[in-house]
Amino acid sequence: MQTYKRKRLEIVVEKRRAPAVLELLDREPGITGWTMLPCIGGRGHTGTRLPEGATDALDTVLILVVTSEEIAHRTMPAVLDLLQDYVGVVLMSEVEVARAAHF
Amino acid sequence: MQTYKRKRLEIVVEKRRAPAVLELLDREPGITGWTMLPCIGGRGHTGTRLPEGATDALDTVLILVVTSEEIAHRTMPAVLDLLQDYVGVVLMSEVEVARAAHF
Amino acid sequence: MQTYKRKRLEIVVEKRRAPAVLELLDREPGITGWTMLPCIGGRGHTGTRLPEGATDALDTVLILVVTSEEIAHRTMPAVLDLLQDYVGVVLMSEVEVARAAHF
Amino acid sequence: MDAALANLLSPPVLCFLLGLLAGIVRSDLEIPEAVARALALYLIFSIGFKGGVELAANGELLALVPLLLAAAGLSLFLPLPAFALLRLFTSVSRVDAGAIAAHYGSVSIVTYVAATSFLQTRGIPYEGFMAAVVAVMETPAILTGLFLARTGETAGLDARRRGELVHEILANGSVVLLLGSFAIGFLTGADGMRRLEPVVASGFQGVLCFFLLDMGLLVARRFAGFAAMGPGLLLFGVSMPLVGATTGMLVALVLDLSLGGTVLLATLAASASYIAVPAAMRLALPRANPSLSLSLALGITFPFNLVLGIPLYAAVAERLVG
Amino acid sequence: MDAALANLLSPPVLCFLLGLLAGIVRSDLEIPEAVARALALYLIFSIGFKGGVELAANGELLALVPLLLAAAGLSLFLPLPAFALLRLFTSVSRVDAGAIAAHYGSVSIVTYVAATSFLQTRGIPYEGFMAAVVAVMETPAILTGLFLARTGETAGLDARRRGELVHEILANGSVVLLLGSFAIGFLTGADGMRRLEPVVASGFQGVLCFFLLDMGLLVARRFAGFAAMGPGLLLFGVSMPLVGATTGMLVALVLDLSLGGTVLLATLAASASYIAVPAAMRLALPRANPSLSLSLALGITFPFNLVLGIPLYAAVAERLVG
Amino acid sequence: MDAALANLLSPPVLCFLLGLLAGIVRSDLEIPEAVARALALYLIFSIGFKGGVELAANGELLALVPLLLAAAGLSLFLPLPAFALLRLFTSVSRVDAGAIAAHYGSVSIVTYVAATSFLQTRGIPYEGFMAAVVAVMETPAILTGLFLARTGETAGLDARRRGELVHEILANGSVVLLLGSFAIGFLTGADGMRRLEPVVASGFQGVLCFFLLDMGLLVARRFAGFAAMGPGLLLFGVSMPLVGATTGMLVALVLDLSLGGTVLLATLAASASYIAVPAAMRLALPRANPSLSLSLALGITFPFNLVLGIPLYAAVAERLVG
Ligand SMILES: Nc1ncnc2c1ncn2[C@@H]1O[C@H](COP(=O)(O)O)[C@@H](O)[C@H]1O
Ligand SMILES: Nc1ncnc2c1ncn2[C@@H]1O[C@H](COP(=O)(O)O)[C@@H](O)[C@H]1O
Ligand SMILES: Nc1ncnc2c1ncn2[C@@H]1O[C@H](COP(=O)(O)O)[C@@H](O)[C@H]1O
Ligand code: NA
Ligand code: NA
Ligand code: NA
Repeated sequence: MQTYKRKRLEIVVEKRRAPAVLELLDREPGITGWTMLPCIGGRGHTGTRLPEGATDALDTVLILVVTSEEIAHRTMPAVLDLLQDYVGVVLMSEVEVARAAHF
Repeated sequence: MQTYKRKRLEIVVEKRRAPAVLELLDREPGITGWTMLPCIGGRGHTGTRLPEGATDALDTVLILVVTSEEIAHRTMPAVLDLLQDYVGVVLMSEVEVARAAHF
Repeated sequence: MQTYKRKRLEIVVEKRRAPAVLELLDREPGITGWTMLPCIGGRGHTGTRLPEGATDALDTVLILVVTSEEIAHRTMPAVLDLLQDYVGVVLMSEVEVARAAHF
Repeated sequence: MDAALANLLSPPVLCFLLGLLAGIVRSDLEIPEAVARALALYLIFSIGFKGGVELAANGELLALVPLLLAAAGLSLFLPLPAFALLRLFTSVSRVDAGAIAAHYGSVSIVTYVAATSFLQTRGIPYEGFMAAVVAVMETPAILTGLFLARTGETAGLDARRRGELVHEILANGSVVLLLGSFAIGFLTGADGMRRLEPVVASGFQGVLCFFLLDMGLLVARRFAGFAAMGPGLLLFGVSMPLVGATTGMLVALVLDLSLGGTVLLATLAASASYIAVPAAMRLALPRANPSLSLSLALGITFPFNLVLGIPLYAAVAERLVG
Repeated sequence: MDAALANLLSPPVLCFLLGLLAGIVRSDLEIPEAVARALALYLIFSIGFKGGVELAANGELLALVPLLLAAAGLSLFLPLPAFALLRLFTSVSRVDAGAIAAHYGSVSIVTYVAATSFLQTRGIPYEGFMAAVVAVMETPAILTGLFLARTGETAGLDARRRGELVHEILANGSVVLLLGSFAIGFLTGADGMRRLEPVVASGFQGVLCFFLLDMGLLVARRFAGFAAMGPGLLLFGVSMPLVGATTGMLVALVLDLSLGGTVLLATLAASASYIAVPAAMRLALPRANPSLSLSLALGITFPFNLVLGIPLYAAVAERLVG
Repeated sequence: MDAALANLLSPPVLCFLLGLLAGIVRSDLEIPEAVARALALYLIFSIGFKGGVELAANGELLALVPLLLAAAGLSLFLPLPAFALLRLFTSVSRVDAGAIAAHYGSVSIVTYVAATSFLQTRGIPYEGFMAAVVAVMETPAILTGLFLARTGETAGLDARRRGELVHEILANGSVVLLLGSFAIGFLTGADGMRRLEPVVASGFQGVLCFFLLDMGLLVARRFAGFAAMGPGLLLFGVSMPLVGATTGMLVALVLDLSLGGTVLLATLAASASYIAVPAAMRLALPRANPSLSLSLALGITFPFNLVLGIPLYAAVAERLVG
């Protein structure tokens, strides 16, 4: 099967910051989509987070974006800039897709 | 640590289509397993989806399959064919595993 | 954008075994964090799991860890050892990050 | 308009407005999705069960037949004016127009629930079997919408897909639950009611409040998409319910329903589905834009009916029937 | 069999059948998992709390001791005939047979709840402290099942695992909640009941209905696996409860329980766990196939007891005790 | 201390202790997160609604003004002693001290709910409008905490962030829901209460029990972090509520509140937020360690107030006011 190389960005952010990240993604015309997954915990520089019945202030999500190498390299620093010293990590990796036009 | 190369397929589909995809995977004897994760939103050619209290008709899931390169190359087009013009994306990438016989 | 190579470990385990895995990760000083995602089903050598309203004994989670190649190669066998014949899979793949010091 | 004000000041409507306000100011107030869906199931179960119990008590089984036939006819017919309005006054594609039309031929269970709560508060009785009408109106519209979306196309659905669609229509969760709880209510009657009363009856208003709070939050989120939709579509969202209500009321007059029954049938015809039809459309017209129809049904028509429509239909019906 | 029909036509059983039907026609009806689990916790809390309150009212504390001992004995013993039947008439491995046997020695809380609801409807009283019996029967069977699964193996569990297992057994969520709510009911007595009555008592039947609706959906999903299981296993799923019920009833006769208590002990012995034991088995026998035991306990034995078993045990007990 | 024992033996507190125990023995008992959050929303809605209804009944609207001003002042002021104690007796950073101080100036809604339940059980009436006080005390402390955390820093928040923060404070979900349900209660009055009574009143104690069970589980999980925190911080967690309660009681005396009102104001001042403030701190001080403040507010101060604090404040208030 013929495949095409793309980049995959994964962004872990606090759920309440996610709208800002999604807005940024939606403003970049080359990005055709994203997928958001819930997290049920995490550890990083701001300590350990586990589900709290009392508040969702510490909830995080993982946002997955598949896009071209060029756009990925433009988007990654933009996201990091948006996060500034907020909580979050941004990962980039290789991925292959079959329908080149879709991404 | 000695590792073995495999392929990783990730399939984002509507939750109500997932049984059809899982059936397809279960019919391929070489595939030893899969993992399904929930999504809480996404954007693609059919617009933006966010959680709806009223209906789960737009819910999506992510199905992760680790298998051999050969089977992955056979399965990817089969899944795309099943999805036809339904909503969904299929991604392929490299992955290493330790227990070769498990996948 | 300048990026740095790291390894990404993904561990699928039963939710009730997750604390043991997280403890192992927390004991390794080089690992700066992890993210845990819920699964809603899976298939493997112990059969198919789908959500059960009655019990959460079969629930699984996916734990994502980004770390250096060296630590990843040390951690992967340790996790497999912990799992022994328990349910679970461990995957390793390549990933790039922007903030080298963070991982 | 005393009734309109009383409606506006009832706890369920105020809860809806609170959710709307919270959504508009982008509050992080959020009802967990799993809970909101369970509340919807509860509401469906409650109206089905209560309807079945009442039918068992009054045994008007035969009187049901013409009503159910008429209701199915309404659901089949209403997509036609909807489609015509959309094609004439907006620029949506044929496929999207067909999908939207299907939503408007079908019904909104929560709007129905709100209407029963409105009647109850004002002490207006209604036929117990109306819950069966809701179930019957859910799905016929899907066929008409599909037909409209596909007119002019050479290829129809292939056999596999047609099978999937028929299955989705017949086995849709909300229809199964509504009919099932209706049957359970009918079979267990007064004795069943005695056992479930604290849950399905006493708790009803409170649950409705929480559910409408969530609906308000969801509706507010839809507002963001309105800018892109254009005034034609927005206008459709408030005029189509009037077309539906008028048609529904005429049918009710012909069938000689009570005042309460007339208000309910008008409300059902005026309402647009956002549970059963979106699910069917994902199979039948997967490339139709689901946010378009949901924004209309949920973002415009639902609040319009809840806040203004129901008291309006009641006022008109009072003149005609009362 | 009037009682069987009355049982069949009660709202909880009808809700179960509705869920079953919806599952069989592959409806997309779905109760969110988080909510289903919360409903299970509610049911456990309610029966525990009510049991504690009744024990406080009647102060039969001493009468409990022989009953609890006998119950623990039942749980320890029942895996033996289960294991024997499985090894003789089916081809499951020793490990799977041990795991399944543990499920059948232990008990199903929801089956117990359904039995209390059955008794309540028919106006048959029962000993308040039976809720304590449920807690006591949950776990001993795990030890026997484990022993059976491992007979002939040289290596037992290593020390770390044994510790984990003991912990899992003692700290299992459903056991802790059941015993804890029992204690809370006992400590707060009639005053506590007055405060919690609207939730733990009035709401009980309604919540049970929703929970059984979900159980029906889950059971139907299990049916798919039956083809692969063979007739021997399916037969085991309906004959083992009869073995259990008979044994339980004999013990109840020896202990001179009331009619209601006899029915409940028979039902407990006849039922198979799908909450506490599956959790323990993941630790003790991680490579045992969990779908096998769940398909049996949930897919066959649970509906059998709910629909046929309970009224049958009641009919027999009436002859023996009444 | 009869009241303390009665408090300890009430179902809500026993449920909390049960959760605590289950957590300490590392039981796998778990209330699904979605459900726990819905229960919190229910509790908030209920106290808001009931407060509004009572205000409508008694029309003491004007009497509210000085109380609300004083409450806002309390919330603004209390972070100062908190910050001082933290900087003097512990080694937390300025940023963390500011964040923690903000939590202690603000209030814990669940602690408030537990205090109303305590008063209700003992038959002590209180001003209906106290629910409004809860809403008013939620957020002013955030400003003081932020100011303290940033004293000495040259750069403040940039404009965008300041905007985000103001928005978060005003549109925080729990504040919006509390004020909104208060308004709904006020607008619909006795009639609204009649319709929602089975849900917001009858169900209250039962829901509180389940919620506190979950709180116990969460608190136990916090214990693991205590070893790393040092005795100074732990001591702060029990001494700061005493500072707060004393201050709150003095204000209540000046305002001439009833006995019940005095207990509630003392409890509010003694309590620490773990809903609204953590959310605001994620925006205002994102690099502050959230587990530190949550461990203190949730792990120490909450159980302290629930088990010992409330009966203590009531005993003292009885001497001063009764
Ligand atoms: N090394 C890592 N691997 C995987 N996830 C991480 C890692 N570091 C941080 N995270 C995730 O990012 C979130 C925020 O991290 P931080 O900003 O460092 O507190 C954490 O809660 C984790 O979910
Ligand atoms: N470029 C993308 N990156 C990540 N996820 C995507 C992307 N495009 C589509 N998706 C996901 O696939 C779903 C269906 O996409 P579509 O079929 O294009 O509407 C979306 O809701 C997203 O969850
Ligand atoms: N080949 C695979 N690809 C993706 N996930 C898998 C695979 N095999 C197993 N898993 C996941 O790992 C879990 C445990 O597998 P097992 O230990 O083989 O029963 C399964 O329930 C799946 O979620
Ligand atoms: Na309609
Ligand atoms: Na048993
Ligand atoms: Na305070």
